Amino acid sequence: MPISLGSAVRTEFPYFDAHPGSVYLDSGATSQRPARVIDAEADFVRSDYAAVHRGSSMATGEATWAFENARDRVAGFVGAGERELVWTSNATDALNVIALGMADASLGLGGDRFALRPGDEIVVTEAEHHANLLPWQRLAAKSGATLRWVPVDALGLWTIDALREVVTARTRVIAFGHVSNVTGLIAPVADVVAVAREVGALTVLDACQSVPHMPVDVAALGVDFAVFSSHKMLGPTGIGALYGRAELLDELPPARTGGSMITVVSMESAEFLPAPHRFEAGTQPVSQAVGFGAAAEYFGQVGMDAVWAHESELAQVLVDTVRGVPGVRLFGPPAGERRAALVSFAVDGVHAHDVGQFLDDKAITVRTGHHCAQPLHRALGTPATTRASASIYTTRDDIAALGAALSDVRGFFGADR
Amino acid sequence: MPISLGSAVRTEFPYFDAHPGSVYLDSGATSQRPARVIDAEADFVRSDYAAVHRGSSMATGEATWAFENARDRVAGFVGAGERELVWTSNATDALNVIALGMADASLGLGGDRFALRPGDEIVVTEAEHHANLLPWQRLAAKSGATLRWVPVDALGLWTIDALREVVTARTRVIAFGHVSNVTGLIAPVADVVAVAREVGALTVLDACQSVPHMPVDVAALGVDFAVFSSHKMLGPTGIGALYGRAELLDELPPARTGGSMITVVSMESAEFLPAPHRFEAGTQPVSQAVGFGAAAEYFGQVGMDAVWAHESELAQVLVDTVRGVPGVRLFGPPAGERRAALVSFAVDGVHAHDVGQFLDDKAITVRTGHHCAQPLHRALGTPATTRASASIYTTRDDIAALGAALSDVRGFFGADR
Amino acid sequence: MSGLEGMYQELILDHARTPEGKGDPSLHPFTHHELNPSCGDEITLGISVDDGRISGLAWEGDGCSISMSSASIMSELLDGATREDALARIGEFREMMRSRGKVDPPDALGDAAAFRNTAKYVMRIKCAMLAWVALEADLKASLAA
Amino acid sequence: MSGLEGMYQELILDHARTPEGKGDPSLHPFTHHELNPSCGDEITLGISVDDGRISGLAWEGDGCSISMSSASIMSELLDGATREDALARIGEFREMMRSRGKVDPPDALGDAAAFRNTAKYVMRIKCAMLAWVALEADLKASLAA
Ligand SMILES: Cc1ncc(COP(=O)(O)O)c(C=O)c1O
Ligand SMILES: Cc1ncc(COP(=O)(O)O)c(C=O)c1O
Repeated sequence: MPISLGSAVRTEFPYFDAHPGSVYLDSGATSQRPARVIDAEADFVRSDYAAVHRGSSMATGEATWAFENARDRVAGFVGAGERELVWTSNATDALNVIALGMADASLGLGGDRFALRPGDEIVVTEAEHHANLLPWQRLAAKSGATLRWVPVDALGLWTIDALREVVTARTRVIAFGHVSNVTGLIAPVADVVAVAREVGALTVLDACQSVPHMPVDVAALGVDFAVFSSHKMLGPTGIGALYGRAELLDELPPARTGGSMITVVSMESAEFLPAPHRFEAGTQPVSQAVGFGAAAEYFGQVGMDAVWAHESELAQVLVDTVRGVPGVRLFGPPAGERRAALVSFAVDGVHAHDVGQFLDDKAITVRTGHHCAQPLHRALGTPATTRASASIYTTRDDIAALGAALSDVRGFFGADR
Repeated sequence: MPISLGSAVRTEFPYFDAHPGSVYLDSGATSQRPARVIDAEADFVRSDYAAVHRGSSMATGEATWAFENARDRVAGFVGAGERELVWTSNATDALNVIALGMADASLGLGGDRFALRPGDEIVVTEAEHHANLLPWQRLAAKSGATLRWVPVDALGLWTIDALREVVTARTRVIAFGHVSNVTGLIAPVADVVAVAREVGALTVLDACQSVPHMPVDVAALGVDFAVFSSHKMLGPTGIGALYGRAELLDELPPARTGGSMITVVSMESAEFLPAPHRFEAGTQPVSQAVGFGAAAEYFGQVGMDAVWAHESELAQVLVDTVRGVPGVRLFGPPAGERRAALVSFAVDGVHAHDVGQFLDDKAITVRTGHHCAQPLHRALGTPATTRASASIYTTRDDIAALGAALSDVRGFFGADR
Repeated sequence: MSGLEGMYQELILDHARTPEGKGDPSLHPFTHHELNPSCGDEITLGISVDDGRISGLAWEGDGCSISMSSASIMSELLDGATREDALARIGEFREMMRSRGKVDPPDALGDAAAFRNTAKYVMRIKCAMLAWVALEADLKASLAA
Repeated sequence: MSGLEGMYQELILDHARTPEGKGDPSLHPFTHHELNPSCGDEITLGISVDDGRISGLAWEGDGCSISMSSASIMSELLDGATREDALARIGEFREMMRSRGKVDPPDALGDAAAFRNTAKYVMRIKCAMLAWVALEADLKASLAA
């Protein structure tokens, strides 16, 4: 049953009706949405929509209930408590909520335990998405802390041993991706958490590329914070999620302030609500939360074990297919190793953009460029790669089509002359 | 024709089909959406959805086109240039983008012209929504600047003369609401801009309650920044807009960092794109932008002059109706004065929540509470008011229903005994 | 009985108009301030505890008829109760409210059962709970003392 | 001619493989670096200007076949042109690209007309424009000098 997931669920995705014969291998960038997710949101908007958490009307009550119920669903889906899941506008925003909150703490605006001082260290890996790098660069600049990083090898991989060498007693934060959006490498989360605990560092997990593809239980993983985006997991754009342990979230200063996150406000000062509402300033992405909740529910019904079984098989098919094409260099873990269903590669003599264009002409959608990971691409020795990534609706046929088209690329561009 | 706008457009709003006989007077909190706005977004999601501004595929090209086209529409709707409109998650977020960017500048992270120093002053009014107060409180705390404010009277009103008394040569920012979300007062924008220019202060206009209700041309108004929210103007939640003059936006440091807003990134540093993209970190609210664009287009077709004609008539009807009920105290501008179609009032002897509940039972949705303006309510001498607010689809019948129900409130609660 | 009449029973409106237990909370050793930030309702409730029993209770507050009458009815019900009983009633009241009125209130809740209809209005549950949460905080403080 | 063959005409692929004008831009007084941040394509283009005429041109860069062949074809077309003519061609090229291929390219664009098909692909317009934008910057600098 696992491997049949792809074609079996495909009819539920209107995108494939609208584009028959198209091969969508860009789910790592953003996923398509099942009809029930689109409908859950549209139905809510058509008939139940009203202001949330403000005022006393029945309409407000119903909308608030739908909104908070969606929170429970998404929280439950990743093993978080109901107070431990904050809505953000995307995963990038969620990482900024953490880093900006720590910057506020460093300036003495509350949440002392998050204050960084010169000499303190923030550790990331060289494989991080810009979203999990730039906010830490800025935090370092504001607080005087030092940003250090775990290097990657020529395939884009890093190891726990290399991480151990970088972490010191001054390390206050270790921020790392659960699954790399370029190499498909799965991080040894338990080991990183153990290292962090030894030195008393906070762990921040960028779970953008794991939560949509494998069972993830943030509490069991033991990380302090985790982030992910709705639009990569069959849900709407415009909403993401920040998980944090309740005791941490209650103390982290809210960088973004405004209505609906306060208790008492005077012209001179304001007091903030406990988590999660203290981070949710202004009118929230209400209908998007409803859609996000529906996506989590859908995944729950399919079962993440089945999703992971499907995708870890596809991962090997992807690796075998791409490696089998002459003149193609594959990055990431070697064939046979545990990895996510996402491959990035370079075609000798043909620029990634041209590869992407060629595939596009064959109705195959992939992603080309640096995938928001310029430092990693510098380590790979190429400014741009082509990436094919799978999701629940991806089939072996999709990958076969990719393989067939790839075989023609170098010929078309005369790279084999 | 103006006054018929209400019932004439009502069939276009599915909410009223779903709730026949219901009276929705909470558009100041959030508006209902016309079918074409809901459909524009849902159709996009069903068939055109793909990653935006990343990669080279046709799908990406089409989605990017739809996304940027929506930006042009919304920008054009308020008289902004195409590079002058930044997507944010709501208006609150937009105000934070300005204040957090200025805090970064004050810390020496670029954009020197925005740096505040101790002794510098930020001026707001006592009538501001928390969204236009708290970010400035935090900026003052971070930069050492002083927050000063223009006081309101017992009706909640402030005057340009009072503002002149507060502004000094050290004033660097004047942030004020175009239309108060509690009193309906319309600010004398031209006068405030003139005062600001005299002292070289930046102007920040909270246009949440004006853009959906009257013609607004930010360039003609001459303000430096303006913010508004999609969900209050017939569009989706999850998206707002920041207008800024291009030369300012190109220099303001981006508080939120991540992918899609950079040019060159190394492990140690990053360079940012020009506006508007430098403020749009991570995957944007893509389908919401499409919906927001459709809402702006819809308003454009109806014509904002017609909308304002409709609503300024309704404003007087609202005032007359509410003032006519014994035991009801109305705040805001006196009858006959130019104002927005939004009234807040107190019912003697009955708490606002109980008023709201009573109206709710009569299928009349209003908003009760402090409306995210606690300092203003302190000036009004009551912690909570009841607010009725109109939009394009509001009718005289709606207001008549409100008046009839209001007349029974005090009797029901025995407040007249 | 319509939703509205169910919610605003004469009993509730009477208590709102002439509340029991109003007084100066600071005369008692254990006091707690509780605020409903979404509407501004607030209460400060003080109690004395002797021999494991609430020996005195006074509150002041400002809010809607639901929050005020709930404080009044609670005062009537629990002034003089043992700490154990009081905590039990608070638990039962919370359960009734959280169930959105589906859980039958036990007889021990007395007049407080009248808030069962309020429980159907999700935005008003906090109003009804306000005084009970404050009392719970006081009782916990008295246990720790 | 399918979309793909229209875009990657033999002319374009030839120029991409053996580009004209490659050399050390720093040998010229006016140089400009242009980057397409969405894909990392970049070019540094240097020119000398004598008597209002481009008297020397060299570029180095890294990128897709569209950006590289466009730099090559532009070099062939505009090395030796007057500043006025060069700016006119840049304007025409931009107009053709922005129109998404709808505007007929004037004869003066020569081989550069081949990018008309590229203009249909919105994500590739910047690739084709890269060298032209760099040249425009150089020419403006030479005017100011
Ligand atoms: C005047 C005013 N400013 C700011 C806001 C905040 O808007 P949002 O909640 O969409 O961020 C609102 C609406 O609540 C408002 O009425
Ligand atoms: C690993 C990783 N982290 C962070 C992000 C940023 O997510 P978003 O763009 O939804 O904020 C992405 C996706 O682009 C990603 O793949």
